[in-house]
Amino acid sequence: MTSFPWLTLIVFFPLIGAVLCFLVKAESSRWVALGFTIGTFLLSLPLWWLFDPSTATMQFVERASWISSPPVNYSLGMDGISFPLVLMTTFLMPFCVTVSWTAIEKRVPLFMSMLLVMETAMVGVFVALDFVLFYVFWEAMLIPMYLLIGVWGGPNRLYAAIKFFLYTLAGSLLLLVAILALYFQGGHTFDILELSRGTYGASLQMWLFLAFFAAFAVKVPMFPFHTWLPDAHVEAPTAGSVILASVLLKMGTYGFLRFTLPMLPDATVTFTKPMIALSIIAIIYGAYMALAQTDIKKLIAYSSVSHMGFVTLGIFVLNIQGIEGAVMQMVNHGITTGGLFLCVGIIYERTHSRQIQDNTGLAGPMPRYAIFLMIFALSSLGLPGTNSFVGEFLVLAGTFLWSQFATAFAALGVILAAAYMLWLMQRVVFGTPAPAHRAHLLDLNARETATLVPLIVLVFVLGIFPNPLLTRMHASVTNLLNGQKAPAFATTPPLPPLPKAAAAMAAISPSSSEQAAAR
Amino acid sequence: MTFPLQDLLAILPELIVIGTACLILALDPILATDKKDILAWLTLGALAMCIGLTSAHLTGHTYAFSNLVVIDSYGAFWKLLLYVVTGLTVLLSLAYLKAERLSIGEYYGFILLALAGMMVMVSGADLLTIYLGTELMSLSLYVMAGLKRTEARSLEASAKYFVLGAFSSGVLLYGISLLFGLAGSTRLSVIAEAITTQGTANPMLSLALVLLAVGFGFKLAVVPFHMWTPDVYQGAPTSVTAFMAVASKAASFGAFLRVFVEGLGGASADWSVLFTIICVATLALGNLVAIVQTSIKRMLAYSSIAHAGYALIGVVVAAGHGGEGSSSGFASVLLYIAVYSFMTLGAFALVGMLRKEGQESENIEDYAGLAKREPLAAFFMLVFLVSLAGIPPTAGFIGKFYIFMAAVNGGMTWLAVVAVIFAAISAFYYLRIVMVMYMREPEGAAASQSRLETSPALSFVLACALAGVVFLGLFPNGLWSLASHAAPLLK
Amino acid sequence: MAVPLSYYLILSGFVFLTGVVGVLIRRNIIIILLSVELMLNATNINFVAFSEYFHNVAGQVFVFFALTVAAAEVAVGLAIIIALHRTNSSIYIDDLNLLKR
Amino acid sequence: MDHIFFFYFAAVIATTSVLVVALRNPVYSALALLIMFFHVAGLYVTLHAEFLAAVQIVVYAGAILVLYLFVVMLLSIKSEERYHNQLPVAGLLGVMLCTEVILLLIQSRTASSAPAIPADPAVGPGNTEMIGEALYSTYLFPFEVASLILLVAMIGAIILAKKDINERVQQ
Amino acid sequence: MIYALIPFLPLFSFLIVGIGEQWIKDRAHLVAVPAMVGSFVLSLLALHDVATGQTVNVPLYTWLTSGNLDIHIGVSIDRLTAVMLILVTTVSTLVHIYTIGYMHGEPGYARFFAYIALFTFSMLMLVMADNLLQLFVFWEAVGLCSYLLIGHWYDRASACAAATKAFLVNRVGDFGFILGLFLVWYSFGSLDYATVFAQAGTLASKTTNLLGPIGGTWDVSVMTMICLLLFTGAVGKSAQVPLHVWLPDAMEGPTPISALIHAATMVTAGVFMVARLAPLYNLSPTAMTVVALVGALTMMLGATIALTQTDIKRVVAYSTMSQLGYMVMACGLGAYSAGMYHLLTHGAFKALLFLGCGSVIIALHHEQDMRHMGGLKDKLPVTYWTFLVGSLALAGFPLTAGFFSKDDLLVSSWSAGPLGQVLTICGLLTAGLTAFYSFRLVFVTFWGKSRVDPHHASHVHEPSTTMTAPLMVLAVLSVVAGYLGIPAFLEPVFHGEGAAAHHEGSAAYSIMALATLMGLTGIGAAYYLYVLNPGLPDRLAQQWRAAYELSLHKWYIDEAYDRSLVRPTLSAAQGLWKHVDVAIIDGAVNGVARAIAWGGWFIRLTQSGQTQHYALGMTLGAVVILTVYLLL
Repeated sequence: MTSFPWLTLIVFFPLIGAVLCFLVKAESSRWVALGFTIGTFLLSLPLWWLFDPSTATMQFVERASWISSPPVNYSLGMDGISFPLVLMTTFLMPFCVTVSWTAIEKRVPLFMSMLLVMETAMVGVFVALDFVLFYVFWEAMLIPMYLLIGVWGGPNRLYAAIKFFLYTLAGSLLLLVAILALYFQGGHTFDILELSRGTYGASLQMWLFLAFFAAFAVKVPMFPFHTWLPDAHVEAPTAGSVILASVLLKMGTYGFLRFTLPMLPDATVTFTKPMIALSIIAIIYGAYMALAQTDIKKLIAYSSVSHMGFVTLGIFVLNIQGIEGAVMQMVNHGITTGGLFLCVGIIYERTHSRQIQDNTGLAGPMPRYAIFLMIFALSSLGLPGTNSFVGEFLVLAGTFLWSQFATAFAALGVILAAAYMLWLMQRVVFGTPAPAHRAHLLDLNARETATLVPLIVLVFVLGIFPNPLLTRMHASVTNLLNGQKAPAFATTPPLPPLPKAAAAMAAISPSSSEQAAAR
Repeated sequence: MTFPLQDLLAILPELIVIGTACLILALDPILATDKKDILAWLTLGALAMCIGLTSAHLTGHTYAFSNLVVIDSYGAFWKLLLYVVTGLTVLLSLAYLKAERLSIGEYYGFILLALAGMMVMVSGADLLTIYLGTELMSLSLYVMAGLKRTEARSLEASAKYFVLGAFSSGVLLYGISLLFGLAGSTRLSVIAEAITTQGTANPMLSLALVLLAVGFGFKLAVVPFHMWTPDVYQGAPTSVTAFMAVASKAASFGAFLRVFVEGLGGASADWSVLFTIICVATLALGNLVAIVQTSIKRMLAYSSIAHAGYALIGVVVAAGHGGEGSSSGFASVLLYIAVYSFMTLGAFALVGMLRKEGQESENIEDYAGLAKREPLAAFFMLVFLVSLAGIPPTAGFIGKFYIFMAAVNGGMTWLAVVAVIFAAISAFYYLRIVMVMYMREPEGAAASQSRLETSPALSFVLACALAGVVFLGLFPNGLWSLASHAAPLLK
Repeated sequence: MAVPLSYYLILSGFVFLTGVVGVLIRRNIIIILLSVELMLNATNINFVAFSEYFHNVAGQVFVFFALTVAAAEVAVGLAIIIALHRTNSSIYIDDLNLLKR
Repeated sequence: MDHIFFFYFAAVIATTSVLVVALRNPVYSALALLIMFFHVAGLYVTLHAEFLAAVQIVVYAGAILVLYLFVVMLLSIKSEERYHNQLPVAGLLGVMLCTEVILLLIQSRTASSAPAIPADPAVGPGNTEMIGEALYSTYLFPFEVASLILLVAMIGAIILAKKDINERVQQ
Repeated sequence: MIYALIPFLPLFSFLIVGIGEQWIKDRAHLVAVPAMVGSFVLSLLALHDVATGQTVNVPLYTWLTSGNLDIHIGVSIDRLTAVMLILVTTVSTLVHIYTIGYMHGEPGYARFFAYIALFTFSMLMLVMADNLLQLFVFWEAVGLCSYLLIGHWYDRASACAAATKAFLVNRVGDFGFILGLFLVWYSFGSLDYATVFAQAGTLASKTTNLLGPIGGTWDVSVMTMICLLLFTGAVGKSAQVPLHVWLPDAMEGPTPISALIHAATMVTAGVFMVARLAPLYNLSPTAMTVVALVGALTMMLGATIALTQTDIKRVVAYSTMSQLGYMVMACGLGAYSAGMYHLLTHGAFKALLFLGCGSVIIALHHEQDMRHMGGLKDKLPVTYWTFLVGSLALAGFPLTAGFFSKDDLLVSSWSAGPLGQVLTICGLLTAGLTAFYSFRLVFVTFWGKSRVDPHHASHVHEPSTTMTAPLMVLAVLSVVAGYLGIPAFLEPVFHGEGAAAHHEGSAAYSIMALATLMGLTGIGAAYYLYVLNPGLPDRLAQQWRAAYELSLHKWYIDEAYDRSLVRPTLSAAQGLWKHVDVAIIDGAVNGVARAIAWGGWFIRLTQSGQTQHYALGMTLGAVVILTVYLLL
């Protein structure tokens, strides 16, 4: 506990920058945005050390009354689940600014200020401890994102922007109703922690689950609510794609972790099978979609569907490996896919095409770029040693405890990921450049290198030393699983200690354990 | 027979408004054409005094003039809201009339007379006063709608408004006559008593309910009594449209709730069903038809229809809930209308002042690329539209929040779900304007591009509306406590 | 009272609905206003009948005010008709269709 | 006796009201309305509302209707060659409404007695003096509002109907 | 602790060369080679330590913990690891040196060094792993290096396709590997070798119902499941049937890579893994049988295809595949030490053969087709002689290392029961084929008339010393390795559980004789066909058209995969995207939007502008409500 209002500072610091962007000269607004995003990151950096990994309680808590009736509080806090996401968000934002440095030419102050507003809203979502406050932040990012896509996006941006907006809005409005229903059933409070402590009737939980699902599944996006994603990703400017892929999608899965699991444990257990089925479908289906694409951004967008499928899979297998893997995967996907989108943005600035056939043979003229792109691609396909492997491995391990067959299907996604990513690399990095674009293919300049290198470093740091991050989430995840409502999650038997390996065999599959019981 | 001084003191705000109105009507012929601004400032002065006086009535509950008028916190809430929106409308008109080169001093007089009518409506304790207030307001608005009388569309709006208004007030009056027959008096408290003693199984009551619903439904512009709205809103001068959409709707809600809660509260089981149907129909129609509009004024008209639907949710829920809980339901309606007023007024203010070649440009297409030409105006419009769509952190969200809260609390979660679905649909047409402003390049020659004709008065109006929308979105406590103190209680 | 109240009610109801139908089917705005007068008169019959029935002056007072309002409406309405006739040279209400959809 | 008067008045009122709506020539419609006004006034007399009967004739027949006729003449309005084309639907609705309203009305109950309203002295209706006193005492406030309505109507009519005033300031 | 440097020296070399690629350029070997040599020296020290009975364990750090999943990264060396270390560091060092000459002047010179340093690091970490996950991590890492190195000449479309193919096929294998890994963790609660091996016995008789989730019954031994799943990984990595298809294509990479990765080290990882996990495999006879059969099949398939290939590197590649089949077969028959022995000798002579090919290719300016060679033995004497040594070893010519190891292998197999005996016979037949195709290669390439492109023919000359020196070292090793007593050194690792080789005197000698005979027959046949009657092979090919085509087209397996897997997958992806994602799912979304807009448009028609329609609407509303009231 600290009395210093870290979180308020992190949340609202970018907002100052957002206003400032309009007050300075248009050219300087880039520097303002860069300064404020870096400043926010520096502000959030001390949390890495200040964060106490041994406790599951919320840390850096701040609380003030916002609306007196009904009691809505301005309360912020952070635990092991939100902590990595906040740091990831603040970490990524400076790169969104730098990658837009020359790519965005018109209405620069507005663009930069929208980025900063987004940052406030995104961090706010992750640290809000009041459901209404959460919802406010959750919705507040819609408009800036809408503008980011619609004003600075590609040729079909209007359609994509409105689709994104309406799709997510429709889901989240149902969430609002669910929040209100929870308020009246959960002791007249919007406090997330208190609501998590409450118990609710079975049918109420079912309905609430569906409402939560509507909001979160659209955001994730889970199959079959994913079709806004390729459009939005493809049309958004690079920074927008990065924010979308890296942070916005995580808010859906964060919602599952923060709300669905603790508040609706019984419904969660009831819906486990369909949720896992949807996740696995998303993994494989997204990969298949990616295989069929000729547009690089669209390919990466569909790969996000696949990767986010791992996250939801990890969440709903309801064991520690699965959930920790899911959180890891959230961070990793943010970094890796963020990096991929940055790379696409950089090449788009040169060739003004996102088609694979226009961007071939980059290894020759742009060796450094090719290496970076390759690293992100390898990370994306879950190569050991890179960050994504850790998440996917843990998720699959967790899934294995739930069902071996599910794991086999999910692991198919890993093969397919290699297929579409490597095929993309084969076509984009290798080969010979398209003659029409040959002259534009200059290798990365200092700014672009500086944009990508930190991400690359993080790819490897998290891949090789994931434990510092994992240890910071142990307590929270354990608490999530063994909280006050532990019995609900007892469906997957924890692994027995070693000397009882024989007993473990009885539990190797549901059926054999039944047989064992029958005997 | 003399009246105690306190009766006159109780209606002092009304007296000031009426007095100022008469003063303006008298001054108008005397003043030179270029000095007519004085009339506007006079109006604002009167409003400022009224605000001060009415604020003193935020608590308490007194009757005046043989129980025909009630001075209570409920009326005070509406009156304060009406002062504010009237004041903003006056400022807007100051700019608008100049831009349209209309020089009609009586205009301000009519605004004040309409305001007086509204004040009578919301503080009437007797159907007679409420009826007369309604008529005073309506007649003023008929005239104001036709003010651009050389323009066919303005006159057409006026004529349509008048014909349908007269028709609906005939229906309303017939309903009142039946209630009189039922209770032997038009006093709301007596009617309530009669309903309690006679029960609700009286066909005459049902008939009266339906007729009153038609009459008030017309004023509130709810489906299926809404059809005048788009035509009239489109044809009337924009400042008048703003006044109609905001003040008239607020006052009508005020009177409507007064009549149905204080007078017909005993039959709330009957009329809440009736208004549930109307509410859903209103939500559906308002939002669906708004999607296909090409005129922004018509779009805003449909939007205001839809918003009446949202407000009705609160009414329906409170009526269905009854007892203590009804108060918070009605409070959500009060809050919603207040919030609605700010954002709608802001939007209309911008629409009215955006001109192309000296003409009002009301086609949505005319907004193409506005964000480039007028970034600030586009930003203001953005905020108002976002608020209308109910997206946090604007006041529109707070309004919807309380309405949905009431719905869920009242056990009508399904209605809340219906409402959110339509809220999502509504986002489409609000965002379409944003899209046109921000994401489209203007087509055609640069000369024909629309621009905002600014003036200090307009800037002030916009700033106030924006401040209202943002401030209420961030700090709704004050307004909510005001609304919940003022909200009527269904016994 | 010799004549039952319901007789008056039925009479007024009939007149009222005749007025309503008149509003719906006549194209001339003046006739529409006349139809509205029918509606108002029906109301007045109601009020006076109830007033008699209750021995209560309030109903008659209401009629008085309704009459005043009717007069005021007529004044405004006819002014609008004149203005309309000036711009449109028509007083048929179905010619008013600049504003639609 | 009362019944005879009632049925006479009712029959004429009903007939003329239908004529108002049905006659194509506006002048005839107005005249039918005039006849109706007189008979309504007669009905008022049977209901002991002599004051209102007088007002009915003076205001309605004398002022309002004359105004109508004046406008009809002024604008030299021809008779309507056809009704609005929604006549069948409207007629059907009218009949339905009529049935429903009458069904409802004849089942209705009214208050068993007049409620005691302190401000109203319990006097028999039809007393012109009483109405006058009520208007200027109990109903002073509505009276003032009504006067404002008339003010609005007056000025509004002037504003709307005045022809030649050039409202464009700088043209 | 110092042994941690064995892998990390190459890693440092990679980091320095890789990051400083722009500045280092042609000086890359100045960093890479000393690092490798250091690593090699340390490996020798480690071998010495291990030989004296110590096992080395250097825990490095905890990689991740999550619940009871607890993974550490560390370095551990026992006898098996030690010999692998020697193999890897030796070959790697020699390849480093060879590369100086081979890649001289190439634009990707430094990059190439970086990659092979990274590969060496990964391979060393792989063999030194003390748990399955570390094994898996570096298993994939060597795959990555293989991918990068195959695609080294990135502007060559075939190289890029080969690289992708290699990675993907390996991914398929790794799919099974990781599932097996999870099953191990699930069953034992740990992934550490020590813990798992200690507990292995408890699992021996456990079964699981595979069809449980769908209601069927199919009880399978858990241990068999584990072994087979893990073996899938080995199948991919060691190019066993049916996942062998990537290896021949991998020859698109620079030749030193073929020597290092695709002959001596990486491809043997599968064999290494099976040997490493011998305690598990021993518990599952079913899995063992499968392993043996897969090995034998690969062995024969590779040999038959190698007979007709004309690309010099592809012949060697298929030979590699065939030899890997031998090793896997041996492991499957329990002859782990024999398999490992053959692995080591094969590492030496196959690296030699590849590097020899490299010399030829460089000398002929990147000509790889044997039909454009011939008569090179005078122009490239060093290459020829060393190549001949390698070929003899491959053919199992007596007194070469290949002879000892293959003999050991076959003898051990023979003693492994009836299956072993059948497979031994297959092995003997394959030995004949091996001798035939390896000498076909020698004769066609080095003997006879020169068919070299006249443009290059004049300046064909022996490459620089940096390239010939490794050849000579390897040639020596190809002979010497047979006399070092490797099987005996390895035997303690497998606790003698493998077949007791060398002890069934008469059978052993007869097999030795038979193998030698087969080898000599093969060499003789090659001599007859390609030296004495050069026209005969073509006539035979005409005569045995079907068999020839089958062999030439690699049994049409690539084509079969293309038609049955690759194309259906891609067209399914296209179809799903166009007909499901765009048409149905997105169509539904847009359809809802369109329906709403249509609804708005439709209702809008009521707004006719006719005032009386509006009044009618109001009336209608009232009528409807009244009717409802009346009816209720």
